[in-house]
Amino acid sequence: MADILLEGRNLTMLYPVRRGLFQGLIGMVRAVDNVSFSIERGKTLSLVGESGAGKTTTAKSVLLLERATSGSVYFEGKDIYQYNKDQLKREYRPRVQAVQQNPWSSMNPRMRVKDIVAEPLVVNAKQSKKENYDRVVELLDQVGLKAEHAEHFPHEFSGGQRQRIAVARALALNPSLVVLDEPVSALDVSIRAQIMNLLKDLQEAHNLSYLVIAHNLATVRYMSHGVAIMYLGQIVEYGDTEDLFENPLHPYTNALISASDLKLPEDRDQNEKEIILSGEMPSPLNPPTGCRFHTRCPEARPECSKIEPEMVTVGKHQVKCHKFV
Amino acid sequence: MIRFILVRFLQTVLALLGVITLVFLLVRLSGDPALMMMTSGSMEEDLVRIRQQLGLDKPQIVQYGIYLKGLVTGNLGESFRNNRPVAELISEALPNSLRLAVSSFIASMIIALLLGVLAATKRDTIFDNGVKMLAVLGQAMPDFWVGIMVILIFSVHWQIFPASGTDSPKHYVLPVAVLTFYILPGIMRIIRSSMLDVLDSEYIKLARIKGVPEKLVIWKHALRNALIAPLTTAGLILAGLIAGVVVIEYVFTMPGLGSLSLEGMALRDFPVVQGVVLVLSSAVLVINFLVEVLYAVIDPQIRYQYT
Amino acid sequence: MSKIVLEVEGLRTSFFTRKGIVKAVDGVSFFVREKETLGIVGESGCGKTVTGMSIMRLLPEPGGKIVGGRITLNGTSLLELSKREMRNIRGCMVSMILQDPMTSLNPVYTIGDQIAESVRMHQNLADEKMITNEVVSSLRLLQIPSPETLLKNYPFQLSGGMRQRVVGAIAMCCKPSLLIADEPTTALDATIQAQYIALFKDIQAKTDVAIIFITHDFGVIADMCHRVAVMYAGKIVESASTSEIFKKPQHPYTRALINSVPRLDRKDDRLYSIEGQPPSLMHLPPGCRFCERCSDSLEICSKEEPPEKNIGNNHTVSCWRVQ
Amino acid sequence: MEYLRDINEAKIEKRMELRRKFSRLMLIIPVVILALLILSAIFAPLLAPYSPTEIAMTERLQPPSFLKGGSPKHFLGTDSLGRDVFSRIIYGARISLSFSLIVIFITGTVGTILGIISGYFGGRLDSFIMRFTDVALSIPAILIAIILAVGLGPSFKTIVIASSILGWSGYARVIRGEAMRLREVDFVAQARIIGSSRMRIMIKHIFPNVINPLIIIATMMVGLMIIIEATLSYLGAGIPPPNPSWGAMVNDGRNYLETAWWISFFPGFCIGLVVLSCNYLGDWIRDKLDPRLRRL
Repeated sequence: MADILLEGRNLTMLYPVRRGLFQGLIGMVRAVDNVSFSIERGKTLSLVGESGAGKTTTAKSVLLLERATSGSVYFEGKDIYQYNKDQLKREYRPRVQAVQQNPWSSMNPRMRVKDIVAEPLVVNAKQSKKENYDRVVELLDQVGLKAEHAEHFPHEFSGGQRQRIAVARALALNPSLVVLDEPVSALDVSIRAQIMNLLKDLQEAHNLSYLVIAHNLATVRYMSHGVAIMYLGQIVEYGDTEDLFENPLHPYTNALISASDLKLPEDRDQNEKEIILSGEMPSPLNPPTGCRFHTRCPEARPECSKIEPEMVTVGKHQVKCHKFV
Repeated sequence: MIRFILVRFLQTVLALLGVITLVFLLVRLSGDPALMMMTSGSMEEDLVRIRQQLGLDKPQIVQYGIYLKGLVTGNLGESFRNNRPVAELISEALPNSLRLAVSSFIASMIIALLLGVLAATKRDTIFDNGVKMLAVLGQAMPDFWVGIMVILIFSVHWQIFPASGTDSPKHYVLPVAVLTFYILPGIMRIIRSSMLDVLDSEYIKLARIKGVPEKLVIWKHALRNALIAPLTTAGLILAGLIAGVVVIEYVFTMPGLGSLSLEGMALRDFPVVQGVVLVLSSAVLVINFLVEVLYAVIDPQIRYQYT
Repeated sequence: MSKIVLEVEGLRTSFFTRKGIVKAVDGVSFFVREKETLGIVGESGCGKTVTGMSIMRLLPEPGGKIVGGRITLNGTSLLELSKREMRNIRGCMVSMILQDPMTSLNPVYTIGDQIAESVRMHQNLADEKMITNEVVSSLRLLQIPSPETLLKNYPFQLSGGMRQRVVGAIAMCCKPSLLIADEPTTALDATIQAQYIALFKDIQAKTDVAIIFITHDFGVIADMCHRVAVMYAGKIVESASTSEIFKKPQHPYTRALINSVPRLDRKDDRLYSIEGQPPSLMHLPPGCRFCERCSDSLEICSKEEPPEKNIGNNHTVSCWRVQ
Repeated sequence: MEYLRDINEAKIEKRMELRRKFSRLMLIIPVVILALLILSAIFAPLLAPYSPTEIAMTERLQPPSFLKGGSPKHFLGTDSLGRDVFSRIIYGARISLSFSLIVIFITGTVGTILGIISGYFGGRLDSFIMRFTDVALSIPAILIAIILAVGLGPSFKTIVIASSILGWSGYARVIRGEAMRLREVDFVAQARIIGSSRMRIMIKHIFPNVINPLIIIATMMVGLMIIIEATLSYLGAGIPPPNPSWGAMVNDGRNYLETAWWISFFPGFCIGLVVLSCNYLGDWIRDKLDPRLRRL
């Protein structure tokens, strides 16, 4: 039995949409719709999808930046949505930290690196200044920075270095899970590999779990053990990374893979044509009936527009498509 | 669009009510109006009588109601000084002030547009620096002093223009010029900087990529977007204009709303002062409302948000 | 061989700022043929966008100036034209697509107005109806569904992908012979990006247009470009056909860049990573600009700039290691 | 015309160096003027040759010492009551400076608190505060001062209250915009992830990041406040005679323009010079701290 650290069960997040000066309610957006996933200890799960797929919203529900409308998050088997404020502060928040996408905005420009990295300690752990400082130096060393960097301000660093600082801050409280929201996409191509390698090293060293939010499939394949492909608020395919990329089932996954692989036209097989989806992702305010992907699906059948497919297990992973029911 | 106007209109009415209340409170806060009317020979019973006359013996909330009722029926009370209805005094003074304000506003708007846009397109040239200098000077020199200096030069020394009065268009030349110079810098700076922002935008780049001539890029593509920012600060500009009118009327002894209120102040004639302040602040709110409607016309996004 | 549309020789562009002179582009040469797509790839700040803006002669004023080189488009030397002549060429013979579709359309004019403006300016069409026809046909070329209804829409009513198509229609409406696309797909989602690239391949097949595709994404290069020029700190360090670049990269920077991108078609255990940062364009090192980050630099690398060598097949490299 | 220009880089570098030097030099003048202002405000009794309020009818309407027929005893001449204009200007600096500092302190504090609360919490509270602010912004302080002067009579206190009642709105609007922007910035979300309380976020993360705009507005307000004080005193709503406010002094000379122009001229000139210096320094500080706020 796998050692499951965190589990999202049937998470649904609705947002009211108001318009006009009277702020009249004109509908509900289903940003996340009945999403379930689990993360094993020391492993990485990636949520993949295009903008509007609901991956960031899902992460927010894990970080408790927003609460899910229904469903729950289980951490080490306990439902954290039942926790009171105090329990959350003691037992959950310190153990789930995050690294954000944009290293230029994720740090208070008025604070020194030592204060930025130490802030989680100041807020959560009652320690002396000296203890905090020693911890900061230790953390900076772990992410490949020097002790003297502690006295500098964020603007003195490059994007890659800033992202290292962000990682150091996320590790300050010895968390079990770190949510990585597009951790490399704001960085220059030649810097990305440094950070991805660092994250992998740290995972091994500290037995960390990662929840990665990403839109780049190649990054995901390199970083993660499990993948959930999201489309319009739902997970459409979910499973072991290798298995999923070797044997993608859902038409949307196939299209995504086709759109993001690095292949010269001359190297493609005769029968391996690029899949180009038509149209754009519909508005989550008015999602299509039946399978949400049917409006763009190259393999849509009549029942797809009427009945929503169930999640079914095929081989080592799960897929939500009528083809496999 | 109609909904937008309706909602903004309601908000304006609410704001108006707020201002009316504020004026009411300020008058009560600043002292007993009855005491202000007392002359040295008055008796204790005069005080009581005046209090009754003004309704000051009633509870505050009732006084507020009476005050509101008066406003709705257009009754702004009577002047202490000559017992004439305040509404009448105001309607006599209003045209002079309007002439001064409107002509200065139009003049400064035209100059500000021209100079602001040109300065933005010729960024960091001698022209731009000259315009900046003009703006800095206009903002630093107090308008009343500029007025006095202008009188010193043009009326006392050269005797080209009269120093006071409103009898002929000639009388308006100096006041309008000084007021224009006073409100110009603010408008010009806003137009210049918002024009600079727009000129840096991607869609201006695209217009140039299309091969649009520079003149059209500026006056067609950029200006309409650049005008949105000055509109959002219309309130500030208006406040400056009104303050300017009050001061300039006093400097050039013109019988307008400003002079009326200042005389009222000097003689502690509180119904007159209260009336003028109410009229001016309601004018501010109404104009603000009209500006917002204009704003919606320029920016299609706002128009569509409320349909 | 089809004819050369654009030739750039020794282009040098600098920015004169208060803090000093930034040599954004420092001696860059390349050419593009009809029906061909040239990819210019590099990291942010390597000068790829400035190269594009230099060809358009639309460098930010004041400060941005071309200080050397020649740009020849269809036999005309662009740097010798008057402002008016250049304006007639812009949007007509050469056009450009900018990166961010959300901000590159004027928010206060309708889509129809914005395309028609281009048509009106560059084509002698007397009749409004003919102009509308041109506008609609350019929207069709970009495969925009129901173009007639779109004409009256404002930009904010469209999605990002749709806006980028409209920008494409503006660029293509006067049938340019050269199109410069500056990261046109970076702001788009993966599946929309694939649509856009397929669309441009289709347009190129229909119109013979030469395309310069500026990007940092090797995936896009592989899909779209015939030839590639790799830029680093204001210089082209390597240029060759796309398959040569991917299969036989010669410059250590190109190699490192390609190896540091994770691949979807295989499982990597560890990515190759380039340490350090690109040099400041205000204080460039005397020798090879990549020297400091290079894993196998020679002694000469830090002293003298490597010359450009042609190693056959139009494959050029600037590196002391390559003989 | 050729677009390609032959450019001598060394020459341009040299010209830019000269420009940098020139702008540093230009900074000295306003700094000196403001230093003089502050010094005369503090050491007025030591610096002024005469009492600012003592009436000497025998000395009335004396021209400045440097004019023909001027009295050598009075550098800037005397007014209609024989008071020394120079001494009155020195004492006037006290009023100008203390007024603007007091009002800026009050309005800055109120405006910042309201702005942070409004911007950080957003929603209905925000729209309420902001509507209020918009109205406050468009009502000129002069009107409030006139009303108050009717009741309280013209005084220092009257104009301080009149300028403060609505004066917070300028700060509130800008600070609210900044707070709103900061609320969406990632480091605030990060602070929440770490477990910081709202109070800690507002104090530790929002406030330090609105200090720059706050300083910028406050410095720009110094000049404006000096003008407001002068204007109100000029109109008779402010500092009552015989106290030496610059604005009131300009008014004193109103009836003597033909014979004794210096009574009005010098105080007004002083206001212009001081405000010019304040604004110049304000612009400089703004460009140094946050060029984004050019529009204020």
